[in-house]
Amino acid sequence: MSTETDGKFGEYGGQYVPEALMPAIEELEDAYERYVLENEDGFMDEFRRRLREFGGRPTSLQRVDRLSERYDREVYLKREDLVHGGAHKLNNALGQVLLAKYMGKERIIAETGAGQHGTATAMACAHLDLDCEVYMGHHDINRQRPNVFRMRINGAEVNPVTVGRGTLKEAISETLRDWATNVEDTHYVIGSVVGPHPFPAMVRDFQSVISEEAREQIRERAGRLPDSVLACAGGGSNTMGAFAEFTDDRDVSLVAVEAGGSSLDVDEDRGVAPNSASLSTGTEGVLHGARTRVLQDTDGQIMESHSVSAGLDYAGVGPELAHLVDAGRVTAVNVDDDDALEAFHRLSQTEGIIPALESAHALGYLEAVAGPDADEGDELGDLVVVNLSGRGDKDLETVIEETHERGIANAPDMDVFTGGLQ
Amino acid sequence: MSTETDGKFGEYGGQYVPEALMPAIEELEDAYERYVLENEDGFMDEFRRRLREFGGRPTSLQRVDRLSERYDREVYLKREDLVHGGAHKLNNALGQVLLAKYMGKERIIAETGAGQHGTATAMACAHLDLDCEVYMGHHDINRQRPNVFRMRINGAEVNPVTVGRGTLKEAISETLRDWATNVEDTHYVIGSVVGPHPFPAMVRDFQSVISEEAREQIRERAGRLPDSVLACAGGGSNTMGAFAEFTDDRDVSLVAVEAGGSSLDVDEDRGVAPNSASLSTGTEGVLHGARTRVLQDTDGQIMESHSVSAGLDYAGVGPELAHLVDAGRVTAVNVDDDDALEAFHRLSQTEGIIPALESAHALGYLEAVAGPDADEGDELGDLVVVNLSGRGDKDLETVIEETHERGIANAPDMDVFTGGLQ
Amino acid sequence: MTRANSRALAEAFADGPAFVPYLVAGDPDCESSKAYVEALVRGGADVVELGLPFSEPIAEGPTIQSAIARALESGMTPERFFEFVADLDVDVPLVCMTYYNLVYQYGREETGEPGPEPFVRRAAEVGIEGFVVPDLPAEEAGPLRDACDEYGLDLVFVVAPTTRGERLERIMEQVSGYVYVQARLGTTGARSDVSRATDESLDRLREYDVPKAVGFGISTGDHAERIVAGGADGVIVGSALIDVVADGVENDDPTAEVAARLEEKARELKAGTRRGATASGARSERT
Amino acid sequence: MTRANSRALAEAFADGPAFVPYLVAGDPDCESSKAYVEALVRGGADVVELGLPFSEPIAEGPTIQSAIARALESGMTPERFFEFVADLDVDVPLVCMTYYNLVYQYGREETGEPGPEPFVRRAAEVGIEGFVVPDLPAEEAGPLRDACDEYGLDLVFVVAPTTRGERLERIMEQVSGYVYVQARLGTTGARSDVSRATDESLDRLREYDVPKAVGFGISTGDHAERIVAGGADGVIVGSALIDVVADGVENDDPTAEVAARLEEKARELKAGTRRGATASGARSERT
Ligand SMILES: Cc1ncc(COP(=O)(O)O)c(C=O)c1O
Ligand SMILES: Cc1ncc(COP(=O)(O)O)c(C=O)c1O
Repeated sequence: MSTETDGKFGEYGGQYVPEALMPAIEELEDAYERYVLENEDGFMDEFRRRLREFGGRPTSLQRVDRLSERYDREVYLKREDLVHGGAHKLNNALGQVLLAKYMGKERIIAETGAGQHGTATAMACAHLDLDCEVYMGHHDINRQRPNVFRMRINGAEVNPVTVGRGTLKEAISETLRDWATNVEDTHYVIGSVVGPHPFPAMVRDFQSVISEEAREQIRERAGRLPDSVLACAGGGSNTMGAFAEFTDDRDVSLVAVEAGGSSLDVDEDRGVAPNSASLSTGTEGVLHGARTRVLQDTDGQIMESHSVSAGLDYAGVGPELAHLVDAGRVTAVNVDDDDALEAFHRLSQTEGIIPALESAHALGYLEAVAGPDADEGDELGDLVVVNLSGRGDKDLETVIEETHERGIANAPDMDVFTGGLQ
Repeated sequence: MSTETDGKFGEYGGQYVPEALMPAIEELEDAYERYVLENEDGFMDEFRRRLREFGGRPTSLQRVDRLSERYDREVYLKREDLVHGGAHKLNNALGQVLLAKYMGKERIIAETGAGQHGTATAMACAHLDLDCEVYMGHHDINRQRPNVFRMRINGAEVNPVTVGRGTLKEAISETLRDWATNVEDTHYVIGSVVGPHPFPAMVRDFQSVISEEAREQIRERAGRLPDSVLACAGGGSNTMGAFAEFTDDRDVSLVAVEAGGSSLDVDEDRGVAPNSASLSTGTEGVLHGARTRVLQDTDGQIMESHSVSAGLDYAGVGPELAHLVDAGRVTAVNVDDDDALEAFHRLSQTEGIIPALESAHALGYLEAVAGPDADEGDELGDLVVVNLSGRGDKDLETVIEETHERGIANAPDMDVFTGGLQ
Repeated sequence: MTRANSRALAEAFADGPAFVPYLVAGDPDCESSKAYVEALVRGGADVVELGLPFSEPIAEGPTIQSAIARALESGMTPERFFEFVADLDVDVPLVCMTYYNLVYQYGREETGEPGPEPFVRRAAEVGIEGFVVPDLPAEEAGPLRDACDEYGLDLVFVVAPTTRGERLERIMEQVSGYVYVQARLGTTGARSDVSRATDESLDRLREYDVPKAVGFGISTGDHAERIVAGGADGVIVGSALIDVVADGVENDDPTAEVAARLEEKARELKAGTRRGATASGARSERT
Repeated sequence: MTRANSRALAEAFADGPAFVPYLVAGDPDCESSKAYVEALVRGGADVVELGLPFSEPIAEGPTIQSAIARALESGMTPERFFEFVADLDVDVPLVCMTYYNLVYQYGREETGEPGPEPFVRRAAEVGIEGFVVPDLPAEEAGPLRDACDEYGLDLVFVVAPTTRGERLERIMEQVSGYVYVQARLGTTGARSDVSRATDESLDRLREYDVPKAVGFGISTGDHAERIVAGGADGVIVGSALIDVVADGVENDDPTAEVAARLEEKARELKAGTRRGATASGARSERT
C-alpha cells in the first residue's frame, strides 16, 4: 500500500515552511531520492552496516510468556529498547546524520522532547564526527535531566527553549528557525515522521527496519504473520516503522496507541488539551510544515498537549499515519496516563523489562482490551506483536513521582528510596 | 588451557565457607555439573535461547574508526553495553536464576556494588518469576541511586547494608549470611567469578558467551584472531568471559585492566587501599569463600578498596584470574581514576558510546600505551579487541561530579546543567 | 504579467518607495495597539502589515515571538482581529500577516470543512487589502490565491536570498500586490547591518514588474535609505518598531508616550526611505 | 576415634556439662574486655571462646559484627590478641575463634609464605588450647590440623543442622577438643526459642565420642537447661553476653558495673546448665 505521491498522503503532508527553507528542503529531497531510495554510493548499505555494528541491530523479537498467559494469546515484543541509546530513535538519527554527511553538511541541529531523539542524534553525530546542537524546551530539560547529560557528554550543545510552555512543540519551532538561518551548512534531523516532505517519508524509511525484521522474525517463530501489531504514537515514527512492512498485509491489524493523558476533553479557553491524542480527537490542520491531524482550538491555534510521557507529548502526528487512519488501514486508540503507568509496572515486574513510558501506552491497550477486567471478544487476535519502542531508564524520576501522586495500584512501594531523588 | 581441578585454580579457589552453607554449595556443584556442563533437560539450550530473546544477544563487535586512527591499529569493541540492562552482568544473572529455577529454589538473593548485578538479577527474577532480594551497601545505594530504583521497579527488595564502609565487600558478607540462614529454599546469585567453588567456574561459563561470539566475529571481520584482548577487572567476570575462549590461543595476549584508583600505595594504618588493584598489588589470602589475591594488611585484615568506578571497587578478584596472572597467561595492568574518566569522555565524544566507568578503564589502558603521549612500541599488536562491559548511564552523576573536582581536561563543560542534579 | 487586485496597494507603491511598518495586532492589548498603528500612519506609513498572532510562529525571531505571545495573552483571536481592523481609523492599505493554519481553520464551524475562503471573505469585509502567509509555499497556495482573486485581495509572497531559478518563477507567477524580499537568511529581527544578500535579491528580481519591499532586520533610517537606494520599492520594518512597544511594556509607559516614540521612529524610517528614493532616482538618471 | 590434644579442654568437659561463653577480645577495649572475661570465669565459665576480630566476619549476626567492629576500632590485631591472652588472669582453657585469613597470614613477613604454623606456634606460647575457624571447611583444614597436632592444640569444627552423611564423617574425622553444634541455620545471634534442629543434630552426633557443645542463639538459663537436658555436653553463649557489653557501651557504664552484670548472666547460664545436667542425668538413668 503505497500511500505517497509527491510528498502527499491523501490530503495530508506537503511543505508548509518559510521560503528560506525551501532550497534546503529541495536539496534534501534530492539527496533522499538518490541516497535512500536509489542507494547511490552505497548509502543504504553503509547505513544498514552501521545500524548493525553501532546500533546493535537486529533487535530481538521476544515472546513474553507471562503476558501471553495473562492475555491468553501469543504476545511478542519487538525489542527496540535494546537499540544503542535505548530507543528506536537511533534508527532515524543515524540515517539522517549519515545522509547529512553524504550531503557535505557540517552541522547538525535537532529538537528533542523526551531527550531520546536528542541523545540519539548526539550519539550519531559523535559517531560520525559532526557538530551537533539540540533544542529542548526548558520544561523538558527539567523532567528529562539524565538525557540532557548524555547529550552533553556526547559532545552536543543543548540549547534551552524558553518560549511557551517549553516542550517539544516549541523546540521544533525553534529548530526550524535555526535551520532557516543556517540552511547552507546545516541539516535539521527531525525526530519523527512529522514536518515537511521529505521528512515523513524519509524517517519512515529509516524506521521501517523495525517491521522488516519483525515480519521475518515472527514468520520464523510463529510460522505466520501476526494478527495485529501495536505501537504507541507520538509523532508516529516507531509506529510507522513498526507498520510499514505490514501495510500491504491486509489481514494484519495495525493499532496506533496514542496518549490519552488525563482526559480526552479539551479546555478550549485555556488552549489546553489534557492529552496528546491528535488521531483520536484532533482535526485537520497545518503544523510544523505539514498538513495533518492536530490538537487545535476552533480558531486554529495549536493547543498545549499533555501526557505523562514526554515523548508522546505533542499536538501533531505524522501525516502518513493520519492518512492511514482516515483510510481505515490503521486503527487509532488511546490509553490514559494511569493505565500507562500501570502497564509500565506490570511489564517491569512480570517480564523484567522496564519499558519507556511511551511504549507502556501500547502495552496498556492490550490490558484494556484483553486484561482480566476487559470485556470478552477483542479484535487483536491470537498473535500480537507489540513494538517496545524504548527502555524506561529515562523515566524513573517521573514514574516514581507520578506513581505516588496517583496511587497506582500495582506499583512497588518506593518510599524508602525517594529521599535523595528530589 | 583448562585451569581447574576440583574447584581449584592452582593454589587458588576452594570453598572457605561456614559449614551451614556446605550442603547448598554441594547441591549447587551437582546442579552445575548436570545442567551447565552436561546440558541436562536442555538447560543450556534454554539459557542460550533466553540470552538471545530476552538478553539481546549476540552483541555486536564494532570497529571503532576514530580510535583505530588514534591508536594506529584496528580497534574493535565487543558491545556488552547493548545487553539488556546495560552490561554483561545479565549473562551470569540469567544463567544462575534459571539454574535456581531448575533446582526448584523459590527465592533469589544477590549482592550488588554498582547496582548492575543487582539490576540484572532483579530483571532475571522478574523474567523467570522468582522472588528477589538484593543486598547493597548504603554508600553504594547513595552513589548508584538509579539502579536502586530499577531493582525496586522490577519488583525486587533492596536491603541496605550499613556495616563497615557500606560497599560491595560488606554486601557480599551480608548476602552470605542470609544464604546461611535460608539455604534450603534460596539460591545466592553471586555477581562475579568470585566466592567458593563452583561459583568462579560457573560464572565464567555463563560469561564465556562473550568470547565465544567475539572470537567468531573477529575471524569473520578481520580474517584472523586478535593480537590482544583487553577487559577491565573488578571481580573479573567480564574479564574471564572475554578471555575464556582465547586462553588456548597462545598468540592472543590477554590483558586485565584493574582500577588503579588514586594511587597504588596503601595506607596500612587506616586499612585503606586507594585502589582496587588486587592482581597488581594484592597478596594471596582468603576472602569470601575462596583463596585468591586480595588487598589486605600484613595481619590479613581485608582493606577498604577504592575506585571512582563502583563496579571495580572490590578488594578481591576471581581465583582463576589470579591463577592465570601467576601462570603468565594473563597480564595484569591498571589505570587510575583520572585516566579512566578521560577515556570515558573520549569514547563518548569520538564514538557516540557512553561507556561504563568500569569499561573506561580498559579503554584508558589503550590510551596509556598507544595514545599520543605514550612511548613507542607497545605490546598490544595491530588488532585489538576491547570488551566494553557496560554502558555508562548509571555513572552520569559520578562522572559529572568527579570530572569537575578533578578538572578532567577533555570533558565538556557541564556547569549549566548541574544545578538540579545534586 | 504581475497581478494586482487591490488598487490601494498598487497606489501605495506607485508614488515613490513605500514605508511599510509591521506590528502585531493586540500587542500588548487592543487599545494600545490601535493607538500604535495610528501613530505609525501619522509618522508616514504607506502600508501597514498587521500580524494576526499564531501559536507557532516558526518564521519569527525572538522579538516578534514575544509580541505574539503578548497579543495572544491579551486575548487576540481571528475574530477580534477583524474587529480590530474594522475599528482602525487609518487611510492606508492594511495587509494581514499570519500563518496558514489560522487562514485555513476560520469559519470551519459553519462550513464543516477547513479552507481559506471564509477568512478571505471576512478580511475583505473589514477592509484588508492583502495577505502575507510565511509558511504557505507557492505550491500550496492555490485555494488562497483563488479566494483572494474572488474578493479582490492581494497575496504577497516572500522571496528569500536562496530563492532562485524555477522556485523564483513559480513564486513570481503567484505573487500579487508586492513581493516581500527577505534581506537575509533566518527569522525576523532587528540587525545593525544591511545584508549584501539584499542587493543580489533585488538584482534577481529586477526583471519582474511588481513592487519589491525589503524586510528582515531593517532598524534605522539609514538602513532604509540604503535599501531604497539599492533599488527597493519599499522597506518593511517590524522588530525595530516592536522593540519600542516591548520597552513600553517593560517600563509600564503610558500608551501615548509609546505611540509618540513610534511616530518619531516612523518619521525617521520614512525620511530614510525618501532620501533613498532621491539617491535611487539620481542613480537611475545617471544610468 | 576422637582426638583431644589439650588436656585442659578435655577436663573442662569431663566434669559435667560445660558453660562456654564467647566474647570478642578487645571489645570495646582491651582493659574492659579483660575485666569481662575474668567476670565470666568468676560467674562459672568452664571454657572461654575468645574472638579475634576479622574484617569480614561472614558467619556472624549483627550483635557479634558490632562487637568485632568495636574491637577493630579499638586497635585489636592478632599480635595484641596474643598479648591480651597472655595477660589474662583466668584458670579455664581458652579457645580462639577467628577466620582463616588471619590464621593464614600471621608471620608471613618473616617466613615469606602464608601458612598457619606461625599463628598456632604463637597461640600455644600464650596458652591457647584450641581454635574454632568457622570459614575453614574440613577439606581445607589439613595444614592447620597438622600445626595443631604439632603444638598440642585442638581444632574445633562446627556441625550445622544441615550437616549429614559423608560431610559429617569428614568433619568428625578432623575434629578435636569438642564439636560446635550449631543450633539453627543462619548466623550467630540471641534468639528466644530453642530450635528443634538442635535435638536432631545431637541425635546424629550421639555415636561420636567427642564433647558436643551447642551454640547459636542461646540466651537464658532456661535455654541452657533444655539444651543440656537434651543431651549436650556444653552450651556456647555469645550474643546474649555481647548484648550486655553493647548496652554498657551505649550507656557509657563503668567497666566494673558491666562486668558485674556479665558475672550475673554467667551465673544464670551456668545454673541452667547444671539444672539441665540433673535432668539429663535423671533421664539417662531412666533410660
Ligand atoms: C521510546 C519512545 N517511544 C516513542 C516515542 C514517540 O515518538 P514516535 O511516535 O515518533 O515513535 C518516543 C519519543 O521520544 C520515545 O522516546
Ligand atoms: C559494566 C561493568 N563492568 C565491569 C564490572 C566489574 O565486574 P567484573 O570484573 O566481574 O566484570 C561491573 C560490575 O558491576 C560492571 O557493572
